[in-house]
Order: sequence, then structure tokens, then C-alpha cells
Amino acid sequence: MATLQDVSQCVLEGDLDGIKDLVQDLINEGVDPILIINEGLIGGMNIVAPLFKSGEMFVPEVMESADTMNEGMKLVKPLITDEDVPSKGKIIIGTVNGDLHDIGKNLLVMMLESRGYTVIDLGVDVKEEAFTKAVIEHQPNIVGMSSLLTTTMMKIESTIKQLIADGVRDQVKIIVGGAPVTQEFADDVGADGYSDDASTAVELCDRMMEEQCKLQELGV
Amino acid sequence: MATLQDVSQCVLEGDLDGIKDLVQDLINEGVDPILIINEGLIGGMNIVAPLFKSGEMFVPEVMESADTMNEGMKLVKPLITDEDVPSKGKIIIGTVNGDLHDIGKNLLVMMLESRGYTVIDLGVDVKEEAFTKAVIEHQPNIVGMSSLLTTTMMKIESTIKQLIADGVRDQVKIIVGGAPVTQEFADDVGADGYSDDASTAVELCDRMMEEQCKLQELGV
Amino acid sequence: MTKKFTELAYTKMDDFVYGSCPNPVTTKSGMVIGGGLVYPEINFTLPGMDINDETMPKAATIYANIIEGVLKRAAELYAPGVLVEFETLPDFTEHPKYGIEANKILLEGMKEAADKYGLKTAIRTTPNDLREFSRPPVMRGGKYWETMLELYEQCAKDGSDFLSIESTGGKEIHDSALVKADIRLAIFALGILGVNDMEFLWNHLVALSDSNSCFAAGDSACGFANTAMILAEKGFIPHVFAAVIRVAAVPRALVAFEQGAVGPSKDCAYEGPYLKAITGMPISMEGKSAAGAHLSPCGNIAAAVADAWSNESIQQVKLLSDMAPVVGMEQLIYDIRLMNAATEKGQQVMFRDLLVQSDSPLDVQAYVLRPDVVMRISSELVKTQDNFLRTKIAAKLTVEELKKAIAEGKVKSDKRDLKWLDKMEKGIDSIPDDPDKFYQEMKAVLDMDKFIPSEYGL
Amino acid sequence: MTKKFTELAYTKMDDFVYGSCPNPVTTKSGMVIGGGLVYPEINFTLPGMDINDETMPKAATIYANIIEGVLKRAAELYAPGVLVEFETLPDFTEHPKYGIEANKILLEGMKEAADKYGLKTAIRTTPNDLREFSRPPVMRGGKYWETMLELYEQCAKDGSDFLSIESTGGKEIHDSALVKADIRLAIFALGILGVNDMEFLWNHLVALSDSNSCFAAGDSACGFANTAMILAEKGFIPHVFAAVIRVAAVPRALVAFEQGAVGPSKDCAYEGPYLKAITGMPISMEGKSAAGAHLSPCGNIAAAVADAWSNESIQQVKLLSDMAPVVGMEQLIYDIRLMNAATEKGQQVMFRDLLVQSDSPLDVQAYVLRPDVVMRISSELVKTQDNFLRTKIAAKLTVEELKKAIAEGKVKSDKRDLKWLDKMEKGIDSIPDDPDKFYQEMKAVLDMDKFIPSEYGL
Ligand code: B12
Ligand code: B12
Repeated sequence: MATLQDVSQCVLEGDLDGIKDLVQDLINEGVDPILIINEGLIGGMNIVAPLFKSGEMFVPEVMESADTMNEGMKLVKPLITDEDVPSKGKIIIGTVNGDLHDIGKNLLVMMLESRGYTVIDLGVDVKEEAFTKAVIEHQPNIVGMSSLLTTTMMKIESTIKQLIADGVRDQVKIIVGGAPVTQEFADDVGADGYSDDASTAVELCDRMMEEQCKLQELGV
Repeated sequence: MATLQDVSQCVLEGDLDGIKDLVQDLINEGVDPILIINEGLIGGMNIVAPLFKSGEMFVPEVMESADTMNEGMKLVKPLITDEDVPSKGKIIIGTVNGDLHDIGKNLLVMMLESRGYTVIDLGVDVKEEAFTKAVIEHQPNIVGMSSLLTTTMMKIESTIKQLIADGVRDQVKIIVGGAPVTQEFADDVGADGYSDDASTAVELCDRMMEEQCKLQELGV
Repeated sequence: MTKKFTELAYTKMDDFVYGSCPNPVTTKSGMVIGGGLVYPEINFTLPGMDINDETMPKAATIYANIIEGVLKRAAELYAPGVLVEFETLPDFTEHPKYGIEANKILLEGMKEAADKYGLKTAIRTTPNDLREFSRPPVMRGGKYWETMLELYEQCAKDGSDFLSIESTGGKEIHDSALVKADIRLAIFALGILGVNDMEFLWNHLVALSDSNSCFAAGDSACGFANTAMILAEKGFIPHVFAAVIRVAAVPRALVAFEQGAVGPSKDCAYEGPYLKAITGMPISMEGKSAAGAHLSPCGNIAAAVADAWSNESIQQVKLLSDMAPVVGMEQLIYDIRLMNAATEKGQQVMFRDLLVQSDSPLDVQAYVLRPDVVMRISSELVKTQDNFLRTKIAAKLTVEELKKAIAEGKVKSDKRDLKWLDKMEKGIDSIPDDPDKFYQEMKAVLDMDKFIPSEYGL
Repeated sequence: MTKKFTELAYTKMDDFVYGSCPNPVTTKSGMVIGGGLVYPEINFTLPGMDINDETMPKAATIYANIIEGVLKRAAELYAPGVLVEFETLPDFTEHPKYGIEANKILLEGMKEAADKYGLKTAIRTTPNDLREFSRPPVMRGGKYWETMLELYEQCAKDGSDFLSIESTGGKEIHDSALVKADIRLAIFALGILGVNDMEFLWNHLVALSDSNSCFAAGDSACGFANTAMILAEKGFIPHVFAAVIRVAAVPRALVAFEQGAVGPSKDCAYEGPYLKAITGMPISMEGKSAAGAHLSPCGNIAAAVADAWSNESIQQVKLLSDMAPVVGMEQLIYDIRLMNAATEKGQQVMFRDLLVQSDSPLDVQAYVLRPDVVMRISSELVKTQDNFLRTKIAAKLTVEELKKAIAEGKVKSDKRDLKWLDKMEKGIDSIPDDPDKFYQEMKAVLDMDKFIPSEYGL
């Protein structure tokens, strides 16, 4: 008899072949799909995350785990309504105007997705207006901008200005990162958060979402 | 028969023993004391300055030249009124609060004096209020602040704030320098000029004084 | 009309050493790169700022200050000569007038230093590969391609000594190979897409250089193997994977030389030692003195057979002593002084071996830069002229070398390394020798939104 | 009860080499400094900020980040151990609670690195000399003296391994000696004021170290000879003058060891090789990898007989790769890897000679750090126990060495150098051997507003 722990173990091991049977077993046993997701599938990724942060797991392994989780999800999702699919929050991410550096951003996307966020990846060389457009279209909680060049870091500033001009700045939290970016720079240009690696970036988003929840509870 | 050129040559060579006779000769010949100063003594220093800037003269040699000039001055000064003693301007200089680095500032003082400025050296570890006090007392054209430590560079800012609070900021131009200081920092804290070495600092002061003169001519 | 490299450029290991090579290159100022002395190659970049018509005067001043500062320090420290690299930021290629202006400013600064100090200098101009601004990248025409060529041509005419690029053909596919540590995909990206693009690109760059009396110097697998190195350094992918990618990137870089490039190869091309072993042409390398640009596990060994020694690049920011590029220049000069002092005493081989010994037992990426490993693998690579097959063989041989070295305790390894080596070995062995066949196989897994086959002659 | 150094610590030139010395020092964590390996000594400082109760939490976080970052990189690069220096900024000494807190944060970071990576570390705590905040300086009592001792004592109790200082006794006079290039005044400042203050100061610091089970490590003529070096580097004073000041500063630094210090001497004490030759105790040095802190003409040769190799200090600012101290750590480790690799192969003497050869013909300040020059001059210095006379002799012998070297073409020289050497020779020869007599002579030219004779036992 499969257990929730088997599922999370399977995710941890990135065992893409094994996950279907395990999840199907649990579904057949009548286990609450939400529980399968939260304690089994995402539960597995919750073990993965600290292992990745401490250097005990590589990105390709994390990706396998994430793929495994997603494979499991495919079976469970049809059983619940869209609103019930747990998402920690919605995040839009892109590398700024003029900048083609991709990999840091991609890792961030992967880590966020694997920790339960819904992520919309706008790609690289994302113009200022494209950020606004995406905010209006997707109504995210958080907007992330990556910049790897000293000559594109100012595009973070111009993008924030654009969001302000377009009246959508206050709807979102803004996080920024990349080689030349620092906490001070983030503060200077009016971003809400900065992080120098993907793992702590996820923690940063978690904190932001918590705050947002608290504010909502307070009815603010 | 001594010439003005002999005097300036003597200053250039830092020939402390020879200068008195030369200057006395010129005085005896009835040469205008102001001319002796401007074309002979200061004239000599005007040759020294570019040689120093290009690395062909050492500081101790410049100091000897300056001493020689001053020795000559002693003979000429009694012959003219105080107002006629040419001074390019009055400058107050100090190393800021908490900072004991001395030498950069001292070199600046020396270079400025030898180029015809009247310099009041407030020393090191100069508190914010002491700058104000000195401005009120000496009514300088320019205030210079030196800071060599990242933890005292902020004292440049606090000193400028103090000068503003005490209502004397607008009477002076402010120049700043020292290892951690940059043009950007100077701009940020509202200084009027920055330089990273003594020779260009003199040129900076020259430009500032010229501007001031122009403004005065315009009656501003 | 392309050159074929069918045998190694060296017969004796002791000749394979920094500072000299069988085919040195002489610059306009008379520096002989690969002629005995190692030269510093100084690199720099702008601090945080926007680039547009309004800010260009400021950028111009910054470049003027940089070149003045670094060459002054070089002269004060009696550098035997200085290689300057102008690696453009994207705005300077997209708007060739900016790039041309900056390049001219550097050339002027070099002239001034020659007049003032008698300092010999040469400049490498490295526009960034603009073609990837189209998504998917358009490699063989279009406005980005034209614009890029415009910059190259004018800089060559204005007096640049060397033309380089960190070209990115195939990177759009290689990126995901990296994060998945997927060796089959990586070999496809390097050995088919990369190689095909290099042929096209360097054919043009060599022609352009020839007709403007400057040298085509070489390319770098920066977007491939250095990205891998950085990811490994951050603990994101296995070090063994990055080491294999490094060597698998050699055949791709070699294409530039087949097309007529003469070196010195790009500083960030850590595959340089292989290029030197095979072509006998000079190489530029970067290591510990480039730590301000990126950390690396090859700080010393990178210098073992280098002919120019670079700091990769650092922003014009003020450190406590001086501006960062001046600091970089000082560090490079002391490094090369030491290397050249050993040469003067006839101890260059011994010194090379210390550079090697100090790093190679500690990281697999350093290990694959060992001159003996380089020679062994290179001697196999020259046996075939098919660059796809070379890529596959390079990867395979590297896996074998590393397995052996780990088994013999010659290099430190992570407990997970063997698993990954096995995995890679399986992957490599499953690749057919025929590139067309491989492409057909790969079609099933390739994300066709990401690249345009015809842009790679496929 | 003071130690006397009456003969050299070495009989063979080949033993006088980096990494090892007759009297190594073992840290609490088991690092043996001078026991064979060269260790990196990492230094760092705060970026631009005010220090007060409000900003201290931020400063604390910065120190915590620094120590975490540098030790992580050290572990990744397999450093054999790391010496950490905490050199206080004035606010951290003036308010000992700040200094104590920062020191503790570093100790904690070291402990964490030991637990996490098994990395061996030790810390040198170097409060700045607060006594010069009184003008004229009050050296032997008063609030600044008390405050400084308070910081020393608590840091020692908290677990610091080494205590150091860059003491400034006599600097108030030496400063003008420097800008005037006045050798008589300089010798007065170093050989009478400096020496007298060192006796007083190090007597206290050694006692304090002994009773808190830590080591008194040594002082530096930073305020004297390094200021001279910087001024010479900027072209403000003759290089030969700076070279003579360097060696004339040796007897002053030696006093710390007479009083019981055991090394490693301070990184910025380029007079270290002389101290090592005379005392046989380990020394720390800095050179090319400290270029971010100050430029120098001794980038390689400084390492020739070093037991710890330092970056002097750099602000916590972000470079393109990582924070500047992490970059510094990486560079130091590659430098020492190379040195230690040579030792492992038994080639340390040869490597030392390359370090020497690469710099010493190019600058007189590098020339006076040649091991043979060091030995020759040191062997004369140990013949007298009078530190004033030693100072005079040191200056005189250096002038002679340099004249000879220049005449023989062994070192590059400026056309103005010989004039200055003659001038210095005359000045030195005019100094009587008796310090009291000299003091009486000097009274005529001394600016008595600047220093208080009784604070120097005069
Ligand atoms: C690999 C690389 C490339 C590859 C890019 C591959 C790719 N698909 O992305 C290639 C070769 C194509 C490339 C090209 C160029 N590059 Co590049 N590149 C690098 C390098 C070596 C590593 C970057 C990297 O991928 N790191 C690995 C990832 C995992 O780390 P990361 O990007 O820092 O991201 C992490 C964090 O920063 C953070 N993060 C990142 N984004 C975000 C966003 C948010 C919201 C948050 C919270 C966190 C976060 O989380 C990530 C994961 O931990 C850097 C060196 C460096 N020090 O960064 C130079 C570097 C950035 N490149 C540089 C340059 C100059 C260029 C070129 C202009 C070179 C040229 N002339 O051809 C071109 C420009 C291309 C363009 N138009 O953008 C310079 C920039 C100098 C400057 N002035 O700023 C650097 C610093 C190298 C150097 N020192 O010279 N480059
Ligand atoms: C010599 C020196 C000392 C001497 C000072 C001797 C003296 N009488 O001044 C001594 C040993 C006493 C000393 C002490 C300390 N120092 Co100190 N010192 C230096 C050093 C090596 C050189 C400074 C110098 O004299 N340069 C020569 C002169 C000619 O150049 P300059 O000062 O830059 O001045 C020129 C220009 O900047 C400009 N300029 C200067 N001021 C101004 C002002 C204006 C208005 C203008 C226009 C231009 C201008 O013109 C000048 C002439 O060209 C610097 C290193 C460096 N990179 O600067 C460290 C340095 C400044 N010191 C440093 C430190 C940490 C200290 C101490 C705290 C060390 C300690 N723990 O004991 C103490 C602090 C003392 C205090 N309370 O202030 C650090 C600062 C780090 C930081 N966080 O900022 C530095 C950068 C060294 C380092 N990398 O670690 N120091």
C-alpha cells in the first residue's frame, strides 16, 4: 500500500517512471487529492529545496524531481477544481530590455515552480511595456527582473518607472537580481526585494506572500 | 644685474640662500614689488607646478621652491599694503571628524599655498562645527575636506549639512577628496568639486575662483 | 580552402609551455605574441549606466580614463607590452557608431602611451554576437548580422589589431542541455549547431580581417563551457559535466582556425590549451587575476601554456587603491613578470608544471587542462577532420580520462561524480557517428521553437 | 627581561624561504604558521557608512556576510587554513563594544566554518592606534590608551589568536620628514620616538597576551614606510628615499619581538623579511594580491619569504563575480597554492628566487627586500643592541647597497636617484651615534607643538 511518504520519496528521487503508480494507488485508496498534492508531491519538493540550497542536489536532479512532481500532478489535477490547485502565488519573470542572459533567470523560474508558484516566464530582452502588459494580463503577485549587465541594470529602473506610469506598480511586489545588482541598487530604484541566488529568492517570495496574506487578513 | 627671470629660476631651483640677494637687487633697482611677486616669485612657482604634475619634480623639491618663494616674499611684503599682496583666494582645509589621515591633505595645502592661495589648515579630525566656525571666522572662498576612510566619508556629508544648518553653505565652494571619495559621491552629498590629486585640485580651485570672479563682474 | 589540422603542433612536451608557440603573431606595434614573453591582456567594462546619445559622452570619458589609467600603470611597472581588449557591451554593437567611437578612443589612448612612455600595445576588438537578439536567432543575415559586420569593418579600418567574438550559435539549445546536464543535447548544440555556425561566421570574419590588414584572432565557448563552469562553481551542475563540456567545446573553437584565424584565441576560451596543441598558434587565457569577473577552479593552471594573460573584465569602479582596471593591470603584470622571469632562467617548464600541479589534483575542470591530458586528447582529435565526430570523441575521451584519474586518486572528486560520468558515457555512446543520423534522432526532443535549422545549414 | 637578537636566525640562505622558519607559531586550531605551508591572511573592511548605535546592526550583518563568504570560498578551494585579520576602523576601537561585537561575529563565523567544512582558521585582532587622536599624541595613559586596552583585553578573552597593531609613535614627526625627504628627521622619528614608544607599548601588549593565552604577533611601520612607499608610487618622493625608510624602520619593528612578540608580523610590514632573518619568527606579507588596497612596486618579491600572504584589505563591495573580499580570498589561495606546490616538490628556493628576480631589478624598494640584501644588512644590525644606532646603521647600509647596485646596473634607477642617495648619505653621516646628543641637536628643528617628549620617555 502506497503512502504519502512514498510519493514524496519518489519525487525526491526524481523517479519519473514510478510516480504514476504510486499516485494512482493513493487516488484509488481515496486519499484526498489536495493531500496528495500538498503532502506527497509538494511535500517531496519541500525536501528537495533545502538539499539544493545546501549543495547536496544538482539542478538537473531538482528538475527531475520537479518533472516527477508534475507527472503526479497530471493525475490529480482532473480530480479537483482549478481554484483548488494549490499555488503559492503568481510570479512574472523576465530578463530586462537589451539583456540576453538567460540561465540565472531560468533557474529561478524552475526553483519557484518547483516550490509551488505559478510562474510566467517572459523570456529575455523584455521591453518595459511588455512587463506592464503582462502584469495587466496575468495579475501576478510578484514581478521579477533579472539583469546581468551594468548597462542593462538601469532598465530595471526604467521598467519600474514604466509600471508606475501605467498605474500597476502598486498591485505587485517587485524583486530583482543578477550579477551587477545589489541590495542597495534594489533599494535605490524602488524594488521590494533582492536576492543573489535562486534558493533565497524563493524564501524571499515566501516572505512576501505571507505578508500579503497577513495584510489581506487584516483587510488592508 | 638681477632680472625677474633670475628670481623665478632661483625659486625653481629652491635656492634658499640665493633668493635674498636677487630680490634685494630688484628692489634696489626700483622694480615694482608687485611685479617681483607676480612675475618673479609666483612666476617661479608657475614653472614648478607643471613639472610637479608631470612627475619631474618631487614634493620636497616643490617645498624648497615654496620656501624660497616665501623667503623672497618676506623682503617684498613690507613694501606693499596687505591688500596688494596677491592671493588667488582663501581656502580652508581639514581632514574630517574621526579621520587622522594627514599627508594627502598636507600636500594639498602645500600645493595650494605655493600656487598663491591663502590656506588655513584646520588639521585632522575636524568636527563639523569647527568647519562652520572657521568659515565664519575666515570667510574663505573655498572649503576643502579630506576623508580617507569609508567610515568617515559620511562625515563629509554631515559637515555639509552642518554648514547648511548654520547658514554658511552658500558663501563657499566645497571641494572634497581622499581614497574612498569619488566624483559620484561628491555629487551625491552636494559638494561642488572633487579631485583625486593635489595638482588637479589646484586647477579645480583655479576654475572655481575664475567663475566667482566672472559672477562678481556680472554683479551676481 | 580551409586549413586541416591533421597532427599536433608539438612533438615535445617541454616545448608546450606558456609564452611561446610554433606560430607566433606579430602586432602592428611589434609585440610578438607567442614569441617568448607572456603579455598582459587588459579588459574592462562600464559601471552601471544607460547607454544613449545623452550618456555617450560620459561613457567616452570613462573609456578614455580607463585606457589612460591602465597604460600609465603598465608603463610604471615596465610591462613588455599590453594587449587591450575592447569587448563591446550590446549597445555598442547595436549602435555601431558608439562602438566605433569607443574603439577609437582606446586606439588614441594607446597612441598616447606609445608617445609618452614608449609602451607597445595592441588591441583586440570583440563585438558581442548580436544575432541572438532575434529569437529564435537569425544567424546568416538580417539587420543584426549586418550591424555587427559594420562595427567589425570600421574598427578594423581604424586600426584594430585583432578581431574576436564570443559567438553563440547553438547556445539557444545548449542552455537547456546545461541545466539538465544532458550530454547528448550538449553535443548536438556544440558539434552540429555550433560547428556549422562557426564555419559560416569565421569564413566571413577571416575575409574581413584579411581585407583590412588585421588578424582574425579566435572565438570562445564562453556561452557554453564557461556557463557550465560558473554553474558548477555555484554547485548547480556536476563539476565533471562542466569538465566534459570544456573539452567537447574544443572542435567548435577549432573551426575558427580552420577558417584562417591565427590567434591569440579569446581569453575566456579555457579550451585554449587544446587549440594551441593542435594549431601551434598563440592563446590568451584568464585565471586567478580574472576573479573579479568570475570565480574559477583553474586559477593557476589556466596560465600553464598561455601566451597572453587576461583579467577577463572588471567595471570602472574605485577600489581603495585605484580604479579596478588599474588594479587588474597591476596584478596581471606581476603574474607575467613571474612567468617571464622563469623563462629567462630557462625554468619555464618547471614553472609550468607548478602551475599545473597546484590546481590539477583539486578539480576535474583543472585536470582536463593538464598539458599531458591536453596532448593525449588532442592527438586523438586530429585523427578525424569531421568536427561533429571530434566533438563526440572529445567528450568520450574526457569521460575516460576523468574516470581513470579519479580511480587512480589523481584528482579530487565528489562522491556523485562517478554516477554522472557513467551517465554521460552512456549518453555519448548512444550517439551515432553520422551527424545527419544524429540530427534525425534528436528531432524528437528538440524544441523547434527555439532554433531555426536553416540558419545552421540544416 | 627583553630578548636580545645578537645573531641571525639563519646560517644558510637556502633555509631563508617562504612558508617555514625556525620558530613557527601554532594557532588554537592547529595551523602551524611558519611550519612549511604559506597560509592566506584575509582582510576586509566596511563600505562607505557611518558607525553608530543605529547602524551597528547593519555593520554586524556586513561582517557576518563577509566572514561567511570568504570562508566558504576558502573551503571550496581547499585552503589549508585561513588567517583572518580584523583590523578595526577607528569607531570600533573608540567604542570597544562595537569592536568586541564585530570580533565575536568573526569568531562565530570561523567556528561555523570549522563545523561545516572542517576548515582551520585563526584570527588576528588589530585595533587601530587610538592614541594619536590626542594632538599632540598622548602615548602612555589617558582615555584613548585605556579604551584601546579594553578592546584588546576583551578580544583576547573572547578567543583571538593574535594581537597586532600598526602603532604610530613618532609618526607626528615622521610625516614632515617624509614630505621633506629629510633623513635626519626620519631617523629621529623612527629610531628615537618610534623605538621608545614600541618598548612601552609592546611591553604592555605582550603582558596582556600572555595573561589571556593569545599571541602578541607584531607591529608594522605602515604609518612610516608604507606612507613613504605610497608617496613614492605617486611620484611625490624619490623611490630611493622610500627604500631607505623601509630598512630604517626595521629596528623599530624589531622592538616588538624584543619585548616578546612571536609573529606572524603584520601583513603590511614590508620590513618583515628583516624581522624573519633576525628573529626566525614567522611573518605575514602582502603584495600583488593587495593591489586593491594600494599599488606597490613589490608585488612578487614581497612573497619571497612570507609565511602568511595577505590582501591587506578591501571593502565589501560587489564586483561582477562576487563580493570583493571573496575575490581577494580566491586570489590569495591561488598564490599560496603555487608557492606550496613548489615546496612540495622541493623547489621552494627556486621559486623564491623567481619571486625575487621578477621584481628586484625594477625598483629600489623591491631591491632592498632581496633575501641576500636582507641577510647582509641584518647581519650588521644584530651587532649592536642599541635600537637608535641600529636605525642609523640600517639607513646607512641601505644607501650603500643601493649606490652599489645602481652602479653595477643591478636595479633600475631614476636619474635623480644618485643625487638623493648622496644627500641622504650626508644627512646620515652627520648624525651622532649617541641618541641623547642627537636629540639635543634636533631640538633646534623639531616642532615642539607636535609631540610631547615625556610621552616618549625623553
Ligand atoms: C554565461 C555568461 C554569458 C553567456 C550567457 C548564457 C546564457 N544563456 O545566459 C553568454 C556567453 C552568451 C554571455 C554573453 C554576454 N555577456 Co555574459 N556572462 C556570463 C557569465 C560568465 C555567467 C552568467 C551566468 O549564467 N551565471 C550563472 C547563473 C546561475 O547565475 P546568475 O545569472 O548570477 O543568476 C543567479 C543570481 O544572480 C540570481 N538571479 C538572477 N536573476 C535574478 C532575478 C531575480 C528577480 C532574483 C531574485 C534573483 C536573480 O539567481 C540566479 C540563480 O542563483 C557572467 C559572469 C558573471 N559574473 O555573472 C558574464 C557577464 C554577465 N557577461 C558579460 C558580458 C560583457 C557579456 C557580453 C556583452 C559579452 C560579449 N561582448 O559578447 C554578452 C552580452 C549578451 C547580451 N546581450 O546580454 C559581463 C558583463 C559586464 C558588464 N559590464 O556588466 C559578465 C559580468 C562577464 C564579465 N566579467 O565580463 N554571457
Ligand atoms: C598612509 C596610511 C595610513 C597612515 C597615515 C599617515 C598619515 N600621517 O596620514 C597610518 C598608518 C597612520 C594609517 C592609519 C590608519 N589607516 Co590608513 N592608510 C594609509 C594609506 C596606505 C595611504 C594614505 C596616504 O597617505 N596616501 C598618500 C596621499 C598623498 O594620498 P591621498 O591621501 O589619497 O591624498 C591625495 C588625493 O586623495 C587627494 N586628496 C586627499 N584629500 C583631499 C581633499 C580634497 C579637498 C581634494 C580636492 C583632494 C584630496 O590629493 C592628495 C594628494 O594627491 C591608505 C591606502 C590608500 N589606498 O589610500 C590607507 C587607508 C586609507 N587606511 C586605512 C585604515 C583602515 C587605517 C586605520 C584604521 C588602520 C588601523 N586599523 O590602524 C588607521 C586609521 C587612523 C585614523 N583614525 O584615521 C584603510 C581604509 C579602509 C577603509 N575602510 O576606508 C586604507 C585604505 C588602507 C587599506 N586598504 O586598508 N593609515
